[in-house]
Amino acid sequence: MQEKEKLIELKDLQITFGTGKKKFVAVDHVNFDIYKGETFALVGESGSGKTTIGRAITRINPVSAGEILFKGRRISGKISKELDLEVIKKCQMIFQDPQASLNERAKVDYIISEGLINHHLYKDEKDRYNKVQNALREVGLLPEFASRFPHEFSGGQRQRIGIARALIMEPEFVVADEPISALDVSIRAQVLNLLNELKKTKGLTYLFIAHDLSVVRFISDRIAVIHKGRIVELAEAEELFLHPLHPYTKALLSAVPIPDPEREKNKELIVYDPSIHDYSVDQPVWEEILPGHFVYGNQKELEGYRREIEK
Amino acid sequence: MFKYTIKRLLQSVVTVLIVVTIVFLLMRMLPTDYFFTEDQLMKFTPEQKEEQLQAAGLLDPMPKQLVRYYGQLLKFDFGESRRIQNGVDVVSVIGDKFTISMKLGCTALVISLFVGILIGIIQTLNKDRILDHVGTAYTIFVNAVPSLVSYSLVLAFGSKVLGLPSLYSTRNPSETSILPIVCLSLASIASYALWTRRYMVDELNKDYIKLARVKGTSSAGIMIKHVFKNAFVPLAQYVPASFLYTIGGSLLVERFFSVPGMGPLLTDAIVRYDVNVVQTLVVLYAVLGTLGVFLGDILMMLLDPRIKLTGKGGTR
Amino acid sequence: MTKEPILSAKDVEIQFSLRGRKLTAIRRCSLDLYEGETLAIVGESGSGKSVFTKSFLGMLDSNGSITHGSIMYDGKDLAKYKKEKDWRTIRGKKISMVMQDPMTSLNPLKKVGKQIQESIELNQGIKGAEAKKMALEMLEKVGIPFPEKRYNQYPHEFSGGMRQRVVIAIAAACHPDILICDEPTTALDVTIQAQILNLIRDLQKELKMTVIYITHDLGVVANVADRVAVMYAGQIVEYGTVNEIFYDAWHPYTWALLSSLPQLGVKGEPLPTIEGTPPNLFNKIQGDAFAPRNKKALAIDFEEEPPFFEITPTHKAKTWYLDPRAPKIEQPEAIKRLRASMEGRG
Amino acid sequence: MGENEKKDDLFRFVEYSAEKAERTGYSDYSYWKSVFQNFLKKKSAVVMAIVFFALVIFSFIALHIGKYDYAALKTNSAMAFQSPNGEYWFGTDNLGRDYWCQVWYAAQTSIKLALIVALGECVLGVIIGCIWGYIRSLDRILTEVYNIINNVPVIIYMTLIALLVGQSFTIMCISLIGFGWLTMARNVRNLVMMYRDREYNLASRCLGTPIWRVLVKNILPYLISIIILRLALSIPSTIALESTLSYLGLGLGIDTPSLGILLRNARNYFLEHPYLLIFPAVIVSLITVTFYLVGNAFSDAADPRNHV
Amino acid sequence: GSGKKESKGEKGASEEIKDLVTYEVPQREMENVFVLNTEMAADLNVLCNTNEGFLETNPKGQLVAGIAKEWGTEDNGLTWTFKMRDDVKWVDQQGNEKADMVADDFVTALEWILNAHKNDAGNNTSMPISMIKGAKEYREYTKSLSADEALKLDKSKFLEMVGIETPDDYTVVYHCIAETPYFDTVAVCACLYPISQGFIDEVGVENVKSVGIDKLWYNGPYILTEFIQGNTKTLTKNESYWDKDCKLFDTVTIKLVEDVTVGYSLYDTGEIDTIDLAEANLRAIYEDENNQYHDYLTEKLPNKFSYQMKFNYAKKNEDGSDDTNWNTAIANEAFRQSIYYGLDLTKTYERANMINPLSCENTAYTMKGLVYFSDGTDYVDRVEELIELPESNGKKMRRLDKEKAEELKKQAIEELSAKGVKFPVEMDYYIPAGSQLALDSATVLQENFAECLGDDYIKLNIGTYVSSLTQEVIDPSLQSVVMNGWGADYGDVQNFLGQETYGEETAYYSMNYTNINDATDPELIATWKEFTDLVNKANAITGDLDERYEAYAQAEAYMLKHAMTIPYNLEISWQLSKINDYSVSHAIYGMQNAKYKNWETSVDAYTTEDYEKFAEEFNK
Ligand SMILES: Nc1ncnc2c1ncn2[C@@H]1O[C@H](COP(=O)(O)OP(=O)(O)OP(=O)(O)O)[C@@H](O)[C@H]1O
Ligand SMILES: Nc1ncnc2c1ncn2[C@@H]1O[C@H](COP(=O)(O)OP(=O)(O)OP(=O)(O)O)[C@@H](O)[C@H]1O
Ligand SMILES: [Mg+2]
Ligand SMILES: [Mg+2]
Repeated sequence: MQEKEKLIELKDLQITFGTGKKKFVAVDHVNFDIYKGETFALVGESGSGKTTIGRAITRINPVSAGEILFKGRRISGKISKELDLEVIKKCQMIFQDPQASLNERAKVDYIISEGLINHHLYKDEKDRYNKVQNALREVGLLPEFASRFPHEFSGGQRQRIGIARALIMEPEFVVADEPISALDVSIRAQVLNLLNELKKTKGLTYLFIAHDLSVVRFISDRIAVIHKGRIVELAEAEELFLHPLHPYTKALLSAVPIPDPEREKNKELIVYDPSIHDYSVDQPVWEEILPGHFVYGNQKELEGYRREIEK
Repeated sequence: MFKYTIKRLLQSVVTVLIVVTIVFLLMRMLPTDYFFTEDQLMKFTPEQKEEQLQAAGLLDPMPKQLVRYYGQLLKFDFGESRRIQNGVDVVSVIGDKFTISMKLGCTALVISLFVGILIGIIQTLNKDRILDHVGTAYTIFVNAVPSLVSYSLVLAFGSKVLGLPSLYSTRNPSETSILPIVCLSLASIASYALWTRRYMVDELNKDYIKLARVKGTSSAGIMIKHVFKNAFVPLAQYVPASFLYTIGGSLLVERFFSVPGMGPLLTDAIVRYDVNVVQTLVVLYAVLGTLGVFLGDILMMLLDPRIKLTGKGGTR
Repeated sequence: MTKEPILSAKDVEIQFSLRGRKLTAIRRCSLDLYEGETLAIVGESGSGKSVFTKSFLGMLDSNGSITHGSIMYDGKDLAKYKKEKDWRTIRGKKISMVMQDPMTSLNPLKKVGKQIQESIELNQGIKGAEAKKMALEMLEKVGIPFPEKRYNQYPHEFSGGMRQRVVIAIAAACHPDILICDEPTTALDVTIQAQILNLIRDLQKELKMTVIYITHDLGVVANVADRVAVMYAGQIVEYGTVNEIFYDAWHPYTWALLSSLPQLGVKGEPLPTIEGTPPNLFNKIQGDAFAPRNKKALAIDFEEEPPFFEITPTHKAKTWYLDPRAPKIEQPEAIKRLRASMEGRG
Repeated sequence: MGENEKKDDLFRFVEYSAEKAERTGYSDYSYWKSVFQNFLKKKSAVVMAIVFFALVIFSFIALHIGKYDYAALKTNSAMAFQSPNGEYWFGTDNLGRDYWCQVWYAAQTSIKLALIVALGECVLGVIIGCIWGYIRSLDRILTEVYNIINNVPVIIYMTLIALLVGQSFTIMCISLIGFGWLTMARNVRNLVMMYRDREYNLASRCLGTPIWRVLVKNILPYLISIIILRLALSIPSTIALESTLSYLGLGLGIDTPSLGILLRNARNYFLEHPYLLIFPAVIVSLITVTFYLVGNAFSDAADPRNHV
Repeated sequence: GSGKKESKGEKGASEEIKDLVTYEVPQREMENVFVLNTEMAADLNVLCNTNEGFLETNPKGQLVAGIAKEWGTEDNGLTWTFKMRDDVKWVDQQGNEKADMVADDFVTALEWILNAHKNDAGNNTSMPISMIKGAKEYREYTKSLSADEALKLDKSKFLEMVGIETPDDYTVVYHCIAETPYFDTVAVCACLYPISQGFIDEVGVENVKSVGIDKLWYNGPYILTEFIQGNTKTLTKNESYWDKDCKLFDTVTIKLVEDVTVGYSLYDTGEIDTIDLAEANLRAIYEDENNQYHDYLTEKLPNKFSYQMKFNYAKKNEDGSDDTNWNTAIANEAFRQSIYYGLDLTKTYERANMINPLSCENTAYTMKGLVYFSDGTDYVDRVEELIELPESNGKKMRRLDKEKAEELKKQAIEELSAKGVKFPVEMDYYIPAGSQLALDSATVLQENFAECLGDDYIKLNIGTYVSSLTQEVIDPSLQSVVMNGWGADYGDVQNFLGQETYGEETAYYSMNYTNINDATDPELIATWKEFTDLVNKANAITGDLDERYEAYAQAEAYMLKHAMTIPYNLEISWQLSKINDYSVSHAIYGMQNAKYKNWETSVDAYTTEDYEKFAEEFNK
């Protein structure tokens, strides 16, 4: 694992909104690395700061403390124009709501080639046209769709347009912010397949954001669980499912609906109560409890987790 | 809240000051000859003119004049009228007028709010049916026919057919106000009806109305308990301002019916170079304007619990 | 399930007129609802789940109407109801509904408690202080802490999950016979969703309601439903008990739906998908509406609409696959796996 | 029985076509074509639009076919206040001049003025409004500028302009635009703020799209329908404002008659000679109603949500 | 119908109006209620009812005794003595008597006017300064003082410096600078009106300027009981008025009416008692025999202004350069005369008076009715005689002579072409922007020029000003011609002709409008000098008034013959009225024309016939 190339590194990341009294810390002390070629998932409930982290990496949200490195170079805060351009090209984002993330008044052609136009990444009109056609084909859409408007498409198709828009920049790293949450179940599979396929063919690295652990399990290599702006647990996907340690992770897992009536009826819902943590004296730390398995807790809790693993 | 109010008020003071300064400078851009009446221009020798200008302080350097003016403002000394009512304190010149304008305007506003909203409600209840179209037709008609024309029609109809007095009189304000109020209300009824309808229809399409229907609330209940109040909120924002603006009076209507109100005052004062009156009016309008927006925001806040006044202020 | 249905829809057709054109949202669809059961209706977005159920309370948009068929409830044909007044005898007390979006379903300018109270006053004939007491109880029942304080708050002061609880409280406070929950959890995240599902189940038991549960998430269905109806393009294409649908489905659409669940997928392998888009409801649909998207469609699917074939007395599917003349066809892997795991367990 | 046989052989698998599946249900679509088609469906608006164009064209024809030339009108008090007749189609005014050519000439002026002002307001208002709404740091200062300009009664500006600069068609256009853009800009700003934080704009930012293109491509198209509506409504309000200003002597120069001026004059005579009021009033009303209906219809039509 | 005729027969028995309601247009709204501080007609029309000076004018415009029982001069007008009644009271707004009116009130008032700090706007100063001994010096003296000092001045310094004295409580004596035979006519002007010291003391010197009607003291026939700016003024009969026998209304209400068209409908509904008719209404009534007002149209008497076309002899272009073309042309006598004889203004007159347009023709420079020879001949009749003006034939303007005009035109073209003048000569004429009435008139005038003189000869261009003619047009000297009416300040021809003389600063028109002093054409200047000499000669004659007037008549005839300025019109309009205009005071000078005293009225409106009868009687 050590020899894997780190693509993205988050170091003590903190992101705040507002100033003065209304100051609100959305993300606090977040540390993780994303290795090249993996799908790194970030799960957590609504409002836990998942999107904020994703947006910080694509430089939409400013960072208030800590830093973000891309291939070892700092991309947070003030950076040079060239680096900015590179980040734009190399880090792209797929948005949650295919309805909202496409400009309804622009043709698909424009939407997809927007990035190309911005940075003149094409030789001539013909080249651009070809690139758009290819991008559409790559995401499984018909090239002729280029001349249509977003509202003529179904949710899945739209999401694919959004993916094509990101891919045409030939990024290395893609933040997929709940790309399937707003989609109909029957279309989710399409998008997941597509993402997986693109990862293989293009060697992409994903930061996959979701609140549904079942989806995450299917697609991701490593999973980080975030709660109220803090990462509480991080592990490889199967490891996390088999040995969830943090109570919040357990709660999250218990809530996943299982499409099996018998099991679903017998499942027990675990409710997470943050007040079980007593961090007043014993300060919590971010600890690698097993190789590759991190968890957030104070010494007493960590002790308990270790005992749990041993069982 | 208190802090916010203070902040907003201070901000308004700055706005008003800037406005006043601009107008002050603009007025001084006019050649000083406007200071004199045609008669005086005829009779006065250049020395006489200069003497008078000197006395009025119009020949001082601009910064000095400005500072002096600010000083007066601080003391709430608005000076005397020169032409409108020679020698009379501007405040008392304006004072009588604005009560008259406000009385007429507020009556008209209350009527138009009442009638306009009623029409809007009727239109909403009969959406896409004949009464709705009639209401829309009225709106279009009022906007389409130039106000000069519609006022003339009101005047002709009112005095010829109904035998109503056509000139405003302070001795008989109730009867003589009828026609001016009708004219004032014509357009605002239309616009209140239009907006009420628009907002109510918007509101009717909202999900919570469906929930209310699902739980078995009657149509009337929905209208009264849900739609109306919610539709009134966006409208309410402009109500305080509208009330305050009535002080300004309506130029056309007041001229038309010889209402001794504020409407024609500003133009008269400008054309006659009654600088103090112009400036005082501008102060007044600017204060009313900012105050109107402010009160609108407060009212919105009272009506709509979602809105918390923040530093950003009345710009939503 | 030999009881008489409390609500029985027969051959319902619902059309919308849209800019001079007719859109057929529900195409001759029938459904029986039995007392005390939980029926889940699944289907992809736009398949007509909401429209169909909304027609039970006369909540269709004004441009839509029932153009054929009947909806029998309590000896009356709801399909014939035209007047708002008639519907008011049904809405609330008899049939009530929880809508999808908790963010917009509450009047933003009214205190939350009052909104519940209104529902109580309207449907239980209780007024004033007593109604308020009941409203407070209701708040407590749907799991909102500090009901006294919350009563006086406005919707925007509630989180999404809490708002949805309030919406449910409002619907349940009517004490309806039938409660329709139209995607009550779609907008919420999984943890909250699980809590809401439990809540509905508890309320159902307590108030002895019949619940129609609309969703497109089969995981949710597995959790709540006794019986499942699968809808596609304005028709119910398959229904059966929850076990029958999950372990022994027969309609290709149901198969596709189940197979595409990531929970059932195998890591590293592509998930089966449903390609394409649902049919345009403005057009007349020939044959099986799902045929163009069915990777193993039969030729007849494009020609003629299949009838319902009975698999068990409670399980029917509308597919030519069940016709004796049809070639032999295997159920997909996912279903087999589900069944295997069920059998393994029990 | 043959029927059944035919059916039997239909029980076979057919090859699945992904393309066909993707295509189901959707037809070819062109935005502007749909806008246009939708617009054409509004009968009243179409009729009014035709009437309006006819009016504009007719105003030219009218000046030609009229028996009198505007430039060569002669006063003749003996012919004053002739009701419409074969010689004077719209009658004569108080000086015995042919009213027909005055009305049409004035109509041309007014329409020209209104169109120019509406367009000018629109361009200026949209540009400033976009910047105002999109760039947060400018919001404060522009709002203040708005408050300041808006709080000084327009009459003051108009009087000062008339006194200091003079009166003419061009000055009128410029000054009306100079104040009219405010409302437009304010409107646009509010709308822009609504759309500014939409997710697709974030997407554009991710792609490094420059602000102006975000505005032009991502935001403006959403405002089109409202801009059109405002544009349409500004036409009648310009005509109304012009007539009020004329009434105060702050209007156009004397050599350019406008409908506003005709109306103002007719007011003195309309009880005895209603036709003097009716003709210009009808034209003004026609213009207003047209732009009201057309504006509404067009803004509806421009909204792709309304495209089937 | 015939019913009306019968009622007319009984007119004599008709009731008089008790509460008169009349109107005013907003442009003529009152601005100032303190009589000494204003010269505006709009103010004085009201204030002449609340304040009273020595004398009054009768309907013929002659001076009659008022507060002064007797008055006169014994030294050709060097000193004037006014002997007052002793029963005149000052009252407050409630009618309570505040003080007796005494000679000192006139001293107080004159001091007020001349005191530069009390009367800082300088209203009403011009006549006292030019006529009364020491007035100018006193004003200069007060200017040199600080405001405080000047306000505190008592009258001792004033009496010492200025030629006014009060031998007893009811006698006032004025000492004029020069022999001023017409000084008594000044007594009907505000500048010689009295004010009570008691009033000043009561209000406080510094508050007098802004005094309200509730604080004013009244000595006139009415008290101003209501003044709502922009709406109404009400005058109520003063019960303590000295002239117990005169006829007064109980109240007079003056309403502000947007314009006469609105006024007409008010008359129609009975809300006002008199209305001037605008063109459209007049035409409608006149042309329709069945109109209910058809028989009630009455022609007004001319207002007191004599309108002239005043040419600008040193016109400038907009860029400030001289308009040589115009200046050369207008300096040519034949050119001017061709306008005088050739320009038919009948159509212009029809605008105001479609029934009887020719009555609007103005024949002379001085206004008719200003002064009379001792045999009763009107001065203007003498001027007409001197310029050999033909009698009116009721068909065309009296001065019109087409053939002569044609000849003069030819001559002018010849002479001017030689000087390089380009034809048509452009003639710039300015009207207020936004006034349709002015525009209509100007348009008609423009056509009059084109039709009568040919647009290849003179072309009238219409320009506009927004607010101030003086500021925007006269100061930059942009106008070719101005139509201006002069109303007399006092009863002497000098007041008219003196405005046109050459090289004198006091000549208002020469200084401001005609700019003759800046002209360069020697012939033109010679003409003017000649005229000026004639006027000065007349000025010098103070003993025998007939002689004086004859000399003026000669000068005026010279002026008209050389078309130095061309008489334009008299304003005579038509009205519907319940007031007998012939019973109303008609002074050409002074401020008493709207004094509601001894007016004959009838609750039934007067008919055309009634008025004709009145006119006949009046002109006897
Ligand atoms: N622009 C902003 N200004 C202020 N607060 C913000 C802003 N954006 C996000 N937040 C706050 O930051 C917190 C984290 O938000 P974020 O959108 O990252 O959550 P999330 O995990 O993506 O939630 P979801 O699942 O609902 O998308 C939330 O409480 C949100 O209210
Ligand atoms: N008012 C309406 N006018 C026209 N068409 C409508 C209207 N309401 C619904 N439809 C159409 O009827 C069809 C069924 O809609 P419905 O809302 O029942 O779908 P659904 O199954 O509830 O979908 P979702 O899961 O997205 O809620 C859709 O194609 C929709 O476009
Ligand atoms: Mg998010
Ligand atoms: Mg639905």
